[in-house]
Amino acid sequence: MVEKLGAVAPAPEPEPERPAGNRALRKLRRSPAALFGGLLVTFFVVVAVLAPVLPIPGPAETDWGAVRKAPSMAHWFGTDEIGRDVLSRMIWGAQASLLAGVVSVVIAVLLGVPLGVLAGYARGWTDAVISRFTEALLATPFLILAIALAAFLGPSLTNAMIAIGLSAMPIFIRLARAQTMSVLTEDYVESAHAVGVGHLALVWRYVLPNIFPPILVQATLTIATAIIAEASLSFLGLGQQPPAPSWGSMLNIAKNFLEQAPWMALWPGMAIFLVVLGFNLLGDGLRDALDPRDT
Amino acid sequence: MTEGVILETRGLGRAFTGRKPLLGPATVVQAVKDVDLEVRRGETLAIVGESGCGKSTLARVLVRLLAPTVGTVFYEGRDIAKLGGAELRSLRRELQFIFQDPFSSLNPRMTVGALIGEPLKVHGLGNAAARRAKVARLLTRVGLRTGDAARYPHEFSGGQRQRIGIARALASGPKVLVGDEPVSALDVSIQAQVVNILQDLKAEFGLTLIIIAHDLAVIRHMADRVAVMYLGQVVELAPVADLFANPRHPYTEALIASIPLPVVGGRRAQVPLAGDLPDPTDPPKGCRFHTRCPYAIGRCARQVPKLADPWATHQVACHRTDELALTGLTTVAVGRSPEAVARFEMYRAAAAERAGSTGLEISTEE
Amino acid sequence: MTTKRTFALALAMGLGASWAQAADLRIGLQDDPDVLDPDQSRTFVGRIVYASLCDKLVDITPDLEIIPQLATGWEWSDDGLELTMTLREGASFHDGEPFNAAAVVANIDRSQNLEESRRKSEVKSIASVEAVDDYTVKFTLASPDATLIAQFADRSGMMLSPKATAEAGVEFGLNPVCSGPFEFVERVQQDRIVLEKFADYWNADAINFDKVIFLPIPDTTVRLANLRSGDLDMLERLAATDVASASADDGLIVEQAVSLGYQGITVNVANGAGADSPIGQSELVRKALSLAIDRDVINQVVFEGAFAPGNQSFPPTSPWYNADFPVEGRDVDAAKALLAEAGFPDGIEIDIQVANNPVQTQLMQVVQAMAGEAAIKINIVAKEFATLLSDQSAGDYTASQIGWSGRVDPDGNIHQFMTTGGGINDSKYSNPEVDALLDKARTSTDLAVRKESYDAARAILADELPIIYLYHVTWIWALDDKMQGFVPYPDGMIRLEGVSFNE
Amino acid sequence: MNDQPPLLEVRGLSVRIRGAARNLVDEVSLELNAGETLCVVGESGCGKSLTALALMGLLSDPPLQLMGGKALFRGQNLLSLKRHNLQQMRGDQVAMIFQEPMTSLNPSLRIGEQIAETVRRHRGVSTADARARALEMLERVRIPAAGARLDAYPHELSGGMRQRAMIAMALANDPAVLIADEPTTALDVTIQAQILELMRGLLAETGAALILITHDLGVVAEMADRVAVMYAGRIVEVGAARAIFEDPQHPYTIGLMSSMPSFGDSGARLVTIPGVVPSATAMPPGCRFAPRCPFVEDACGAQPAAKAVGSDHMVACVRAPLGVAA
Amino acid sequence: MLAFLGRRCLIAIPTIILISIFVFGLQKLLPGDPVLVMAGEERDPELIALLREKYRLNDPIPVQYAAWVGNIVQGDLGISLRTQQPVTALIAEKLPVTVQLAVMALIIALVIGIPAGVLSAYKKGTWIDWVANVVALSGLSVPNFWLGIMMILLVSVQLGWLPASGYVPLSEDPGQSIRTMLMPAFVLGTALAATLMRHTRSAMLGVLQSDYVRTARAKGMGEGTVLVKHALRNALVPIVTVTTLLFGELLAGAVLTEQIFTIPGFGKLVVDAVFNRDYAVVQGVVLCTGVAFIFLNILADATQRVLNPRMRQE
Repeated sequence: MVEKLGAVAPAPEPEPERPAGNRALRKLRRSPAALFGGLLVTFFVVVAVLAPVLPIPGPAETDWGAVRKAPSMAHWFGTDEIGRDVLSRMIWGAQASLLAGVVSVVIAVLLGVPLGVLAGYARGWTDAVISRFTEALLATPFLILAIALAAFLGPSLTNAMIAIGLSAMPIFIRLARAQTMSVLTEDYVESAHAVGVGHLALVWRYVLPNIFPPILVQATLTIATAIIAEASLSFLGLGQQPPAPSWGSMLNIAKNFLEQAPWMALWPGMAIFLVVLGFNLLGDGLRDALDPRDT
Repeated sequence: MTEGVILETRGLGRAFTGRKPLLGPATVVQAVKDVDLEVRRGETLAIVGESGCGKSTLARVLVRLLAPTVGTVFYEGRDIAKLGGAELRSLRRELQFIFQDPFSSLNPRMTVGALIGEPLKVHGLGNAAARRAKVARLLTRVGLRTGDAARYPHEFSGGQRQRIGIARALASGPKVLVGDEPVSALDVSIQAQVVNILQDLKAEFGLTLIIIAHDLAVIRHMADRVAVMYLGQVVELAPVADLFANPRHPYTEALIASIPLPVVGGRRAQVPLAGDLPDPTDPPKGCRFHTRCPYAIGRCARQVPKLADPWATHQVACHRTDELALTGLTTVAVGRSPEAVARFEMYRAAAAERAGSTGLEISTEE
Repeated sequence: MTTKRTFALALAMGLGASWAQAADLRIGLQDDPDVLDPDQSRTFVGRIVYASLCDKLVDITPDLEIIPQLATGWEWSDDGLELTMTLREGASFHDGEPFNAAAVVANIDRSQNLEESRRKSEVKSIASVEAVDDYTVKFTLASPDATLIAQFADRSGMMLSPKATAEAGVEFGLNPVCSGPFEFVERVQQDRIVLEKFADYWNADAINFDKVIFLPIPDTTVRLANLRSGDLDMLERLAATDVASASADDGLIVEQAVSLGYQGITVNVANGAGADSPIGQSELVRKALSLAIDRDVINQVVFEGAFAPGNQSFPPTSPWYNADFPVEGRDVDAAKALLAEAGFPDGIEIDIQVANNPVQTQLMQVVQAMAGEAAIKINIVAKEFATLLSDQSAGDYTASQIGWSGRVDPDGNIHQFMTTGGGINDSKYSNPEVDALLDKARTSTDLAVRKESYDAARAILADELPIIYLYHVTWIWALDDKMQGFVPYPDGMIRLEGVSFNE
Repeated sequence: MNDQPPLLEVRGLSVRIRGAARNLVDEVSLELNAGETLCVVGESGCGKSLTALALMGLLSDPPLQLMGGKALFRGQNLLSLKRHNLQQMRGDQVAMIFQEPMTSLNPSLRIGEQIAETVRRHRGVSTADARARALEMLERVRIPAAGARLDAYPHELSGGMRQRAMIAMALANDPAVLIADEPTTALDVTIQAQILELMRGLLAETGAALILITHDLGVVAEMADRVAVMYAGRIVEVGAARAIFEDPQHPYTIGLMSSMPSFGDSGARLVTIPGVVPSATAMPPGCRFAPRCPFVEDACGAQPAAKAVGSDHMVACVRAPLGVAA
Repeated sequence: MLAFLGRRCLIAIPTIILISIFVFGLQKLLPGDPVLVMAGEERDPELIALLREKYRLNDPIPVQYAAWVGNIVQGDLGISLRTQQPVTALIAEKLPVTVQLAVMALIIALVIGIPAGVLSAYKKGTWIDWVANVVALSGLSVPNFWLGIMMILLVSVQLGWLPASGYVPLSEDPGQSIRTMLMPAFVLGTALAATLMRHTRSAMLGVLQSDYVRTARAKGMGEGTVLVKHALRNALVPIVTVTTLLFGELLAGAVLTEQIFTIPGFGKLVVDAVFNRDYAVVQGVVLCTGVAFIFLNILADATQRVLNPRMRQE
């Protein structure tokens, strides 16, 4: 009977491939907020990438004759405390801020997710050890931890990124652990056991792909936090070091010239705000788009 | 081991221990207790009972998705708890499981092809091309298109997903298929399609089916034998027609009597059982059913009835079974006019013809 | 934003008005002082508090002349080994203990012998001290020390109540008892230090405030904002870049005094492996760097012209300044020529460490830009100050941007940096000729001899340049215009005698 | 049928997702007479629950949107009541019971309070009186130790007890119409029997009319005076229970009944309805059952009008009455 | 409940030990010789040696750790290397300041966040929801310290409404105390209000979709009753948890705010201590914050149990 059904089945038409992300992408594209967020992020990324080819003065080019000059045709965003073009420094600073955001989150994800998956998968004492470790890290205030680490490693952008990455790691351990545990209770994991799927394959094919969406959302939102954290560290003098610009270090300087040169504080603050807003909007949009409950 | 028995349990029990409080002992639920069961090669055995009776746990213990806390499961004479390595892998190949919820039991991140091909891959059966061919064959067999292999589970309806689950279970060439409420999440019309497929496949592959269900109509339709469970224990085990016609355990009688029948003015469902299921962490002493049993006597509260004569065709665990005359379900006749009967026949014929003309009983969505 | 503003407005109107009281003086400090024990403390702001809290044996004038304070007169023996001081009668400590010769003896003993004393090196030359009578004290020195009197004008000369020091020991700083115009009331770390007028002060008539409250506010902008809003009456270390706007503000008075200290680039010439660099090994390279820098431009760009460009360890305003070596102009070509002469015609690259605070990094970025034009590529290595210091001590640096807060006596600005084995000679510069000149300057009580020695040493140092001096800080105070009588001193202290509100 | 006007008369009720092309509930018309039980039966997604929610004014808008129709109850159109009037109506004259007794009770309020608050709301009685009424209701739904259960939280009750509490709550103000949406689906079969029995008894006592939404033909057969069969948002067949069960006319009704495994013919292949229910976004034009109907013909491309095929029996099918011809 | 608390406290012990190791490790992590900083400008070698000895910096690290833990158990967190004040006294002095800041910020956050979240969830999809979300996201996206600077510039410098910085103890002059703390509390509270609003919104959205809210409406309850008695009451469970945890974050988040507004609290204490290499203070403060955070966590769980009848009995 079934053979017969198979035998006379109509020649199947090749269906166009539709990856799972498609639906999420479509939903994302329908959300104006997420689109705006994506646009903001893209704008800053493009600007940062194009920095070397844009017709702007070098970020370290000084003009002793134009110290702390208000925005003008020559210097659209004004000049800074030693006569550098603020627009140029903003554009080059975008590199530092975005890099700091992305790299530190990559560090946090690469360290945190395996640990979290391990804890959630292995349970028992492995979980206990990792969980206590995570709790202890979480209980140490983020900024203090980052300050201490940045101070330990020496003030530089790279070290700030490491410090922020390490500080953000527990978020991902927790999330990955919780998500892993929740995935493991899913029927399809039991189904994998029934079929005889091994541990590694289970983690690789079942756990990781299924915890990916919440991790992605969290990563996007953490990039936003990390950018602020980098700015905070730079603001305390522990991030990007001069003469290389970053928005946080520009603010660090600018706070000394609030009255004489408010534009020096205005632009970097605005830029941080906008790019962080962009990531937050994007993260929110992603969360909504990837939420399976809301189809 | 008895000839013809493929799966057998002896004194099987499975307990779940809750988190231990700081003071006092942890709560323990005996989800399955003292189950002795033989499953015969080629039969369809149904395990029936209400929620919390332990039937799903029993199903999982049977295929080693859960380890028993006491007792043994023998598959073809071998204790499955003692299997390792190649033997365990072959057990996994031969004992397969179908899940209740077709929405949550398929990994949403894998294509249908990958899902169905996974058991083959895991067990190293065939190369990639052979696996692809096998997946295509399985898909058509459960009434889906070969092109569906590239799609993801969420693109399918519930019935279609259950077919995917069945194809996946069949991929490794199992001998025993355990279905945990395989059709209860489906609408009636879709349920019928899946029931038909399961029956066809069973016949074609010579499978042994163990179906967990609470829907007595489906069980009546599919099963050869039925085991009725109450609070973790099998209280009655009998061939299906015998069980429905002549239940010998009061609980079975109550279950059957509770079924609302689709007949207007027919028998009204009875309310033979008062009260709720007792707290499973503190089950009644003696016969676990005695607190709700309309026929209970003093002895029932003290003495645990044994499932008498494990080799008989109709087994029952009740002290009073011989004294009671219990009511079963007699034939159910819908009072339809001849025109109506003819209409039903016409429908049957037209539906069959239509299935034949398209080559498919089921057309895919959209 | 609008909602926030309305919200703030509503609350602001609902709450009380300013709370400052008439005779309370509120002074904004840049830092929170460390422990308030003159024998143990080490911060500049601590000294500002002591100026009101603890009297010294002697004081200075704005022109750096030594004048009496608790000592009314002093006399050197001819060999310069004995110093006899006459003490003020009728002065007493805040706890009522009388000030007398015995107290001086006890104080010198504490400075020399308290384990944690940070004053030991300052009073090292004193071999013994004795009370000749109640109000006469005699110091006997192991060797002549021209700097001693100047030390008595600072923390080494501060007199603490012997009873309090005996009782509190090392913890004296938690509740300091001195003899200054104000006595200690309370301290909340990082928040405020409250002093109250000492009724029995010997010069109480010159004191016009009931209370002085020191409030550490590190952010210069915030400090200024507090002054403008009336929450402060005065502040120290106004940012140079705020001078223009503060001066333009009718409600504010700005006062300035060039400091005693300097800022420069210390080059590692012999301190371990770090010295192995072109700039460490070649004085030509150091000279080239010095020539590449336009000190006037630095002063204009970074400090809006408020500071003093510098090229030696004494500021131009100092009597010890060597006018033969005026601050030279920038000469990029000469710098390049020197580099070529030193064997680096294609330029060199130098790592210079700098404390990661905004002003110093800004300074170094300007230096970096200037040096770059002379083919000297500077890599700025920003470090936290604590790290910078330990790396500098350990010789783990090539060059280091660091300064010195300055001392009243010229010796303090040069001897320990430039002599072989000098306490803070982190460049490990060593030149016997310089050693001899500076030793001579420190032991002679003859001002002419001293000046001559310093001038000679300067001539050598101008060639060898272990430290490339850049500028001298100007202390800038901003005061509410109701303040009157404030006198700026080059030591940056705030002396409240004669200062008052003008209502 | 009697000659009195129906207690509740629904005409042309339509619901759709905002912005969607077609209605999820399409032109549904129903009549409910005083004291009778009307069962609305259909498979998941057929719109039976939405119909009930629309009548109660409980559609979550957005995303759902009432597209039209009226529901006359005692001279008032329920669908156009002002919010205030609707609130006065709900729980008083028209009450509702939901499917999930687990989630339909507020987990943080005691059972007694949940019943009493609706009494206070609609009868304006004192707290003590409302509590007394709550106790009375718990006793009427035969909850053992009702006095103690007044102060229980929902999680402390079993599923069956919770559904009894829901019923007590719904009937607390003696409504004229009770709408029950799959009230026993989440329950075990023995408990279902208890609840159905209880409902039958209470309806007889109070004389309330019941709209029972279910997918279970067995429950329908037990409870219904009249039956409406829904498919894909439309009513395809409506009539007296006996007519529907014994003389079904719509191919869908026939298919649905055929697909049920019966207790007679063990092992035989089941008759099925081919294909699947159309999704909300892909409703076929014309007869919505046409793509799955074995009797489909060209005329099915147009929306079929409801035809009377008996005294109280209407079918929306162009082939009706379905005879052996054609 | 007691058993629950007991178990949670037991679990907290290893975590606290780990924190103490982290905290102690900080000392070894921080580069730069504290003694050099302590010794003053002259850096007298003799004095340096003496200080090393005095603060046991020459001992092996495990010995130092053991001594430190030994003292802590006796309630002695050591002495500030900078001002010689006992760390416990410093903490006792600073804690009320930061707690006042945090409480005020929390009140601002609650007053703004919860109503906004409720309204936004109730009006989901409308312009009110949209505006609330945009404002909340902006609140999350604006760097705290920048907002602080801008507010000082605007409110204090330009408008002169509020003091730019400083701190007046509540006991001394309540009005002035609140006035000085208002701006920092607001700056600190913005991000928190945003977080709270988003949590409230999502909790309310979940609850508003729940069957029992539908039941309440079906009973004819008024929208106000539905919103507050049925929805918010249940949504409060996660909100209270979040709030308790946020309070922990607040303590930590005060770091930059205190820095900018020169508020002599925990955050400023610890940052200054890090930069001054005042180990004893860093260790003491971070340990206290960590322990407080853990107990806040426990408190959050306990509150959740109290609020949620399902979790109340054990």
